[in-house]
Amino acid sequence: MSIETVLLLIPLLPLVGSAVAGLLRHQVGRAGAHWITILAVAGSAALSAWVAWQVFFNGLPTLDYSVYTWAVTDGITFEVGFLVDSLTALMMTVVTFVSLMVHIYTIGYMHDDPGYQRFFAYINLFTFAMLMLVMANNFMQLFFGWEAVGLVSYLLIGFWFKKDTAVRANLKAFLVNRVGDFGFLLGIAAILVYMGSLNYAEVFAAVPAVEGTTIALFGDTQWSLMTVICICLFIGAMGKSAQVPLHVWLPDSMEGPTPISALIHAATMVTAGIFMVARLSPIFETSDVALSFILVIGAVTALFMGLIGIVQNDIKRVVAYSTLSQLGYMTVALGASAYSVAIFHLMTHAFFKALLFLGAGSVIIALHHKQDMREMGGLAKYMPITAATAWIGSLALIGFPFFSGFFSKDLIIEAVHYAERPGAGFAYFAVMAGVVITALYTFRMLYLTFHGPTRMDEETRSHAHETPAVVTVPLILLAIPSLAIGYFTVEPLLFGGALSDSIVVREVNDVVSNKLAAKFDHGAFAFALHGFMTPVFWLAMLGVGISTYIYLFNPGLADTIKRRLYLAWTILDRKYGFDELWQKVLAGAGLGIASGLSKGGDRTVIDGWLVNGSARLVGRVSGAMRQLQSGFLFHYAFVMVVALVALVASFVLLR
Amino acid sequence: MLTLAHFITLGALLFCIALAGIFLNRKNVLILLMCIELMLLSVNMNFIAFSRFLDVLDGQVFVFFILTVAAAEAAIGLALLVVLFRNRRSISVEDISDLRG
Amino acid sequence: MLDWPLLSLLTWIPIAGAVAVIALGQRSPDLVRPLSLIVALVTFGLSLLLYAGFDATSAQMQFVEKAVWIEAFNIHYHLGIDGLSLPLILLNTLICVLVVVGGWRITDRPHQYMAAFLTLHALMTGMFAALDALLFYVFFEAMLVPMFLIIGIWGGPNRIYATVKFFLFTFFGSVFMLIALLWLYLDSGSFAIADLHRHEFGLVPQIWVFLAFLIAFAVKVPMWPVHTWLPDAHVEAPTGGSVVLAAVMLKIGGYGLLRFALPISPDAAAHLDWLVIGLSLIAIVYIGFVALAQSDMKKLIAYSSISHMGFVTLGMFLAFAIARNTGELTGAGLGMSGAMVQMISHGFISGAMFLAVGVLYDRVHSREISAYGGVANTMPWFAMFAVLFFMANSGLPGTSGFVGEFMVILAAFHASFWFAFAAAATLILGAAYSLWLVKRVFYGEVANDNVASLKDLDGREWLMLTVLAVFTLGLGVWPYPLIDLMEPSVQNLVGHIMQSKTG
Amino acid sequence: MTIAELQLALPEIFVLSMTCVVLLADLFISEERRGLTHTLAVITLAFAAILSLRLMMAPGEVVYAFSDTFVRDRFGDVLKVFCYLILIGVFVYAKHYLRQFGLFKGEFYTLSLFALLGTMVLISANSLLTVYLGLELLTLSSYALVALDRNSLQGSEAAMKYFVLGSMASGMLLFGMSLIFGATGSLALTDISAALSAGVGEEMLLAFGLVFMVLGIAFKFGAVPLHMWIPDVYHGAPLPITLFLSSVPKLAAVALAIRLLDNGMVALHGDWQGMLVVLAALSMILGNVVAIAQTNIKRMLAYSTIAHVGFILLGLLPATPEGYAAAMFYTIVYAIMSAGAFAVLILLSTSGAEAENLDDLKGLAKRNPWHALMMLMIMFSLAGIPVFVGFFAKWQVIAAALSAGLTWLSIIAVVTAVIGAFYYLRVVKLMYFDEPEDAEPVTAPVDFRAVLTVNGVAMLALGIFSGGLISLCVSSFV
Amino acid sequence: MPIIEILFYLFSGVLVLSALSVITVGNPIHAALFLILSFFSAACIWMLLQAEFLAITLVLVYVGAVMVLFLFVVMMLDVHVASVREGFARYLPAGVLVALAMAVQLFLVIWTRGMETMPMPAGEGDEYSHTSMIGELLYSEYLYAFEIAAVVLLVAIIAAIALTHRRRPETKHQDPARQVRVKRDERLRVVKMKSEGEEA
Repeated sequence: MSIETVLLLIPLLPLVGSAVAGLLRHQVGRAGAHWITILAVAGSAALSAWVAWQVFFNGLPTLDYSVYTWAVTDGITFEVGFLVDSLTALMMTVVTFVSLMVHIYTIGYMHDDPGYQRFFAYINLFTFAMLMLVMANNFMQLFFGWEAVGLVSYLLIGFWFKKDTAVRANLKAFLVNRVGDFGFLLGIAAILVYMGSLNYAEVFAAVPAVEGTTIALFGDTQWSLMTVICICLFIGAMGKSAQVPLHVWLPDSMEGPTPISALIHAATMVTAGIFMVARLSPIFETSDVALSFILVIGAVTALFMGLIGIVQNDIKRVVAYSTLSQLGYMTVALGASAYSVAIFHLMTHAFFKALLFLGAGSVIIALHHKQDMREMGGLAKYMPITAATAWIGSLALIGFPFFSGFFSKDLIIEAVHYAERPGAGFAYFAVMAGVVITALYTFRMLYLTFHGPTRMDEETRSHAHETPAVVTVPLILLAIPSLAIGYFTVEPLLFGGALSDSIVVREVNDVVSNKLAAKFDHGAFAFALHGFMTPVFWLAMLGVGISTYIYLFNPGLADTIKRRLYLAWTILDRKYGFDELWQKVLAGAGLGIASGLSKGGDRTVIDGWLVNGSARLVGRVSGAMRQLQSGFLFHYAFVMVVALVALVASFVLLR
Repeated sequence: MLTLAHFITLGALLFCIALAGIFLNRKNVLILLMCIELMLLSVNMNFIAFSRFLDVLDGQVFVFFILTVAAAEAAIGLALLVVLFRNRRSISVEDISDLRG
Repeated sequence: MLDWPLLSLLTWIPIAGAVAVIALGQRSPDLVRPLSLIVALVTFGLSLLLYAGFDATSAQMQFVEKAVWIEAFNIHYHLGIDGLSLPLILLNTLICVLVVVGGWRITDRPHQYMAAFLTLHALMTGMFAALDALLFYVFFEAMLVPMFLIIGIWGGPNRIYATVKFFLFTFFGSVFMLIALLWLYLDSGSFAIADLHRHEFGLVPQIWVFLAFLIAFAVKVPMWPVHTWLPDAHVEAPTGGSVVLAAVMLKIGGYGLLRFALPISPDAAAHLDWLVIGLSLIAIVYIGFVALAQSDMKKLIAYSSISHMGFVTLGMFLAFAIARNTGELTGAGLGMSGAMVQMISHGFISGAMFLAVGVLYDRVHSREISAYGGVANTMPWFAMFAVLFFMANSGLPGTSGFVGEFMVILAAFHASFWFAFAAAATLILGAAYSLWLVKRVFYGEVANDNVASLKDLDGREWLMLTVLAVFTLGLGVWPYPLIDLMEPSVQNLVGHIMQSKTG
Repeated sequence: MTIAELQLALPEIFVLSMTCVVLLADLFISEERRGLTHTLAVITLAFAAILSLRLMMAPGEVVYAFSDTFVRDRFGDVLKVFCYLILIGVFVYAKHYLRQFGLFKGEFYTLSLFALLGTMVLISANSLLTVYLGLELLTLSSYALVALDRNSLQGSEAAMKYFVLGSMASGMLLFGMSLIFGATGSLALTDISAALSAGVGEEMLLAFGLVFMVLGIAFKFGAVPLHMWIPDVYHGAPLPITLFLSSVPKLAAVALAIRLLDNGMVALHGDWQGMLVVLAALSMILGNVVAIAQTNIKRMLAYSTIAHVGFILLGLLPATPEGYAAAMFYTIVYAIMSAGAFAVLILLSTSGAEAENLDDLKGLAKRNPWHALMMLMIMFSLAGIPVFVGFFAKWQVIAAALSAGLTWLSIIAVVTAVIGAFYYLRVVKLMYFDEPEDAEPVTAPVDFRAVLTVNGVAMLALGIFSGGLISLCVSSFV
Repeated sequence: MPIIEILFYLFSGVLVLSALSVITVGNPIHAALFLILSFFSAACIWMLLQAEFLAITLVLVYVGAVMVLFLFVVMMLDVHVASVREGFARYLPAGVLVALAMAVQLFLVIWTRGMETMPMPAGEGDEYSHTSMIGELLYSEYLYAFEIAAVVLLVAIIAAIALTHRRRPETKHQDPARQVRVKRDERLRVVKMKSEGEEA
């Protein structure tokens, strides 16, 4: 089996699986559906692992080839093709692995749902779309994958389409994503226009030639082309990776079934933006302005979204805001030109965040779809596996040394620390503050859910028990990488040059090789040990301490604080008003404009005045002219004579 | 000295009077018929005058035919008038305005 | 086999079929539907022969037929196709089959219904194939008659207003084109489109001629602000009428611009491209907003059609701005191809959407969005199709709806960042109105008893929607065959319109 | 006067003789067998058509006869043939009505035939005198025809209005003729033409005479502002008479215009073109606009006539063979369309009540689908929609206006055509989209239906194969 | 001033005045009489123009026949005279204005374009016969027209009869043909009656 066949099979297996499970849902039945889809995605995962093995250990050279020609016009060839290098291989593995876990987990989670087959079809389709996205060797295919994951995300958020909140959320998700795609598409268009191709390799090769180009957008002010392109592309990333202010869809997307939250809205799809920027690092590297912009946006997201996490009561929402915050971290890393670190964090985050989501899901199953943490507590004794894995995930999330999250997060902070572009100072503050906050909300969640006095009602408590193996096995399987993958991969990925074939960083910007590498002289173990002595660790411990004190030892304090800091609490609870901004102001204005144009423009002016108005006018004139035909002979004769006089006057005398 | 202009003026005057008569008269269709006769008379006047002054007899032949046709016209016009009167018991121009709009 | 006068057959077989159907209608009504279907299928089959025999490497007119028609004015019955007309003819014959199938359940005078549609499709085929301007005009206008009847007889409660508006609007636009054609004839001595393409004349007359063509085709497209007939016509038309209107008829405007306005008066087009581009962008944005405010499904789709057709006109007129702003022509062909692809794709998608609304209307007899809710509960398969088509309508990559928009936006960027910016707004607006509709109609709890009693698709509806879905997806995944078919003609056209004709 | 000359006038002589035969025969035909008169009249027309066709086929140079008072040319022959054919249609249509309304009398046939004779004389006239006599023969017969139903209030009113205004118009025409005669010193059109070309005649006097003559012509056409008689007469006259008036006399009018303006005064083209432009513009606007407000379909068609007259005038503007051919084509086509339209009204008229309100057409498509289809085609043809013949008429005259450099006028033409389309569409709407008020199927004798079918199908056939008729018209002016 | 001019002005004056009277007098009988006067004056003027035949014809045809017809109809129709002048003054200004405009236009042409200097050609000799000249033209050059004129008259006859001739079923009239053809049996009809006596 040639490598091309393998690569083709990787996305096609889930696609076929999805089609079979979706279109032949009655024929294959429930079991058939999950077997087909799981086998398909397992096949993809295995093949992806094999490809990753080839890339990382057998030195498979970068593959960049076209699968088929999509269209040829005007001298431009649009192709669908694969680019397989270390970055792709890594992403493929992560995506398929997490997806596989989620598939298995779904069997348990969705056990009683009537849309069982449909769900499997969707997540299989998602796997296909995500693979197309990461394997793309050109912008068009990237955009295809980009939108396709958006589509599946839309379908899955609205999976329970009877729920009004769900269908609101999916519409919102799609539209906000479309706002990002709007910029993304413009960026792609700019690339085609100025670089003459959409193929990554060709575009990257053309970058130096157009780097100095400026374009005029408003009047004669010249803008650096690369900055415009980068910012446009990044707007796309902001939508998909939920950066402020396009983040509003992500918390709402938790209306979807939990496996989806794990798969799409934590582990894979939302990181597409991060992946994209890393993939396009040769382009982003050319614009300091754009990178500063990315840095600041990322920092804002990391800090402020984390803050919101503190006040959430819905367990999934806490994880969702945590995701936002972590995406902010990744973005910050990108802005600091530490692409590899961002990818690294993306990977570790994928595992531990999927773990946390699935853990949350496990709790939700156990409590019969209750999600409010205020009605939980003390669950550790009922569901030990879930609690244990949640602890692992949480520790990874707060960056406890040796956990996978530690390496990635600490390195991001270090990278920002050494970054020299405008905004880095703020970003550094933000990510440092973020550490405390992360610890705070993570442990708040842990304590409220698993520890302390139970607040469940009697009936729920009597039913609370550990979830079945299809749920816990994926949890355990995800807990392992959450615990360990950082330790084993940090060195080869970041400093061993494993990603060097796909990520390009300019020498001056290269904090990873220049500064971080030095800190990593003594290997991962030493680095992790050293981690206990860094301020980052103590900041995290501070957060842990605060939440331990408040939620474990002095439960009344939380309410007191809430009352004391009511304004701040309200701001956080209202999420800084972004939802209102989007729904009331922007969407409201849009609808206002819409009905204004429809009623005022189309119906009143165009139809009312111009179209029907002219018809009415003709009618009136007709009625009036009709009166001229008075029926009186002498009038008729008079008209004839007047005509005579007038014609004579104009054609004889006035000649 | 009598010139062509004198005769043509006479014709023109008659023509104007006839025209005025047609749209001034509001009461009696009969007068309209008379006005038409006057109008034809003015045309005849023109033809004869031109014919005489240009010394081309064809104009006078034309007048002969106009007289013929005018007689026929008068016959039909009066017949119509009779029909009209039988139907309406009136020949007032103002009364015949059922058809309008 | 290829010696057959395929184009004439394509034009006249449906008309003969229509006559037969009418004749049959009184005596044996049972045969009306099968006969119509056979006629439509035969026509479609013949059009496939056309495709098979078409030489896609050439920009020349192919399958040319020519005979003297009106000797005194040098008018010919002159047919032929190139890469621009062939896809539209194929679309037309396909839609014809679907419409016949879709009208299977019509009970009010089915023979007249079928005959009207067959005639309509025949006329449209003839129009796409006409190489003589007057012949084109005859087909172009004659189409109004069957459509007028279709809306008027089988339409909704306000059908008379709608159909008269449709007729007069279109008629109003096209008469100016007639003047332009006659003027051109007097100036050049020929009605042959090819001769008119070659005919050189000054800028000022070109501008008048161009404006005349523009009015005619802008109404047909329709462009803002002469678009208001379309929502009304769509709303009132029977399902088949809406399908044809959206899928094929609107394309006539675009095709006309390509065939007449651009190549005959290229200098004027270059002068006035700002006008067309401006109106196109208004259509995309303004109409996008208006669509958002609709409460009637068909109206919403109609407005969406207008907005999407904005891409067609935009793509066609980018060439001049590109040449002006960049000094070269890269991207001009892209825009033109994009416009063509958008037309074909919109044919599938809008046709499918109207069929989908028809499916609902047949069951509930309401087109109001508020009359529905939670349809996905009772009609899951139908909901699947609907979501697919509405997604395609919002330009989802992988569906045909993406291809044309993508190409046009790329080309627009060649001309100006802001063109692309405004055009790309459709990403948001298109998604907003399409998906909001989906949300309100298909999602949520079952809204009322009507919805609760809905039956999912029957075999006939499955068939129609599947065919369109296959085309929508196929074209989205692999538009190469279509674009390849048009490429020589598009390049030829771009090259042609860049030559000044003021002499 | 020679035998050869008489042969040229053979159709006229034949029609006159046969008319007298019909007149006499009718005296001896009893009321029940009145159909014989009808048959005789139709046969007369058929034979006349053969005679004229024979002349038409003959090698066609222009021949003048009877001391230049008569001209035989292809234009005249073609026009006459169409007069016969259309009149056959009129007779067939009329019979159905006349029988139902108790008007089935010989006078209708004799007067119509005399009117036809007048038309023929007019068509072949080459002298102001024969023009006048032909015209009078036509109009005098028409006056009488309008009042044919002597007991009809409306008929007598219409006839009186027609008579007074028509006589006034004749007077104007004559006054103009007298001035032209005074300026050029001759009555023969060819001589006048020659004299004018040679520069004989005082310019202003000629222009003056021209105005009067143009007005006379305009009246015969019914062009605005000399159109006032048209709606009232069309409305007041019995349907078959309206049918007749809207068909054959229109051919006479176009002959009148071409004979006088082209054959006689083409040298004054610059003058009369301007006048016709005004008349055409006003006619198209007023006709189409006012027709919209009509509820009586006869009046609506009357205003439609006015509008079409405007279009016919467009063809005359450039004074080119193509233009005249266009006007002639338009007129012939219009006569056929109009005959068909009125025929459908006759079809709908049941004894005692003429179908004159638009609402009478309601649901015709259900009551008689085939004839509704015919009416549909006629209406679309009148509106100028391809592929119906009316379109081919319209574009030719518009092309003529354009070739005269009158783009603005052609724009008025097309815009008013669009306005006009509205009221034709309304007829279609009533027939097809509305439910019938009276569900009874509509029937007519077989000959009526046959002719109506031919008439309706002709809309399509003449359109699709318009090349032949167009060539025929063009060849009339070479 | 030569006599011919005096005569011209005299008859012209009478002609114009009587023509004006035709359109202004209320009584149609008076109007008809004024019309006769106009025709008569016109005939005289035509005499001055050496168109004797036409002048005579005018008098014969018009004064002798047509006007009699007019008067006949006036009498027959029995029109109310009183209301005839009603509203006349109201419309007079507009009418006069238009008529005057027409007249002014005509005069402008007539009196500025050479006609005002065109003298009357010398009269023909005594042997000149206007009547025979006209006759010659009529029966040679204008024979065709002459025939048509005949038809026009025929039409007038037919039309007049068709319009006015009414067969009234209720009027009693004799049919001579039937009277002649009558048979003996029809003359006498024997009616059988019951005698009065039988009844009882």
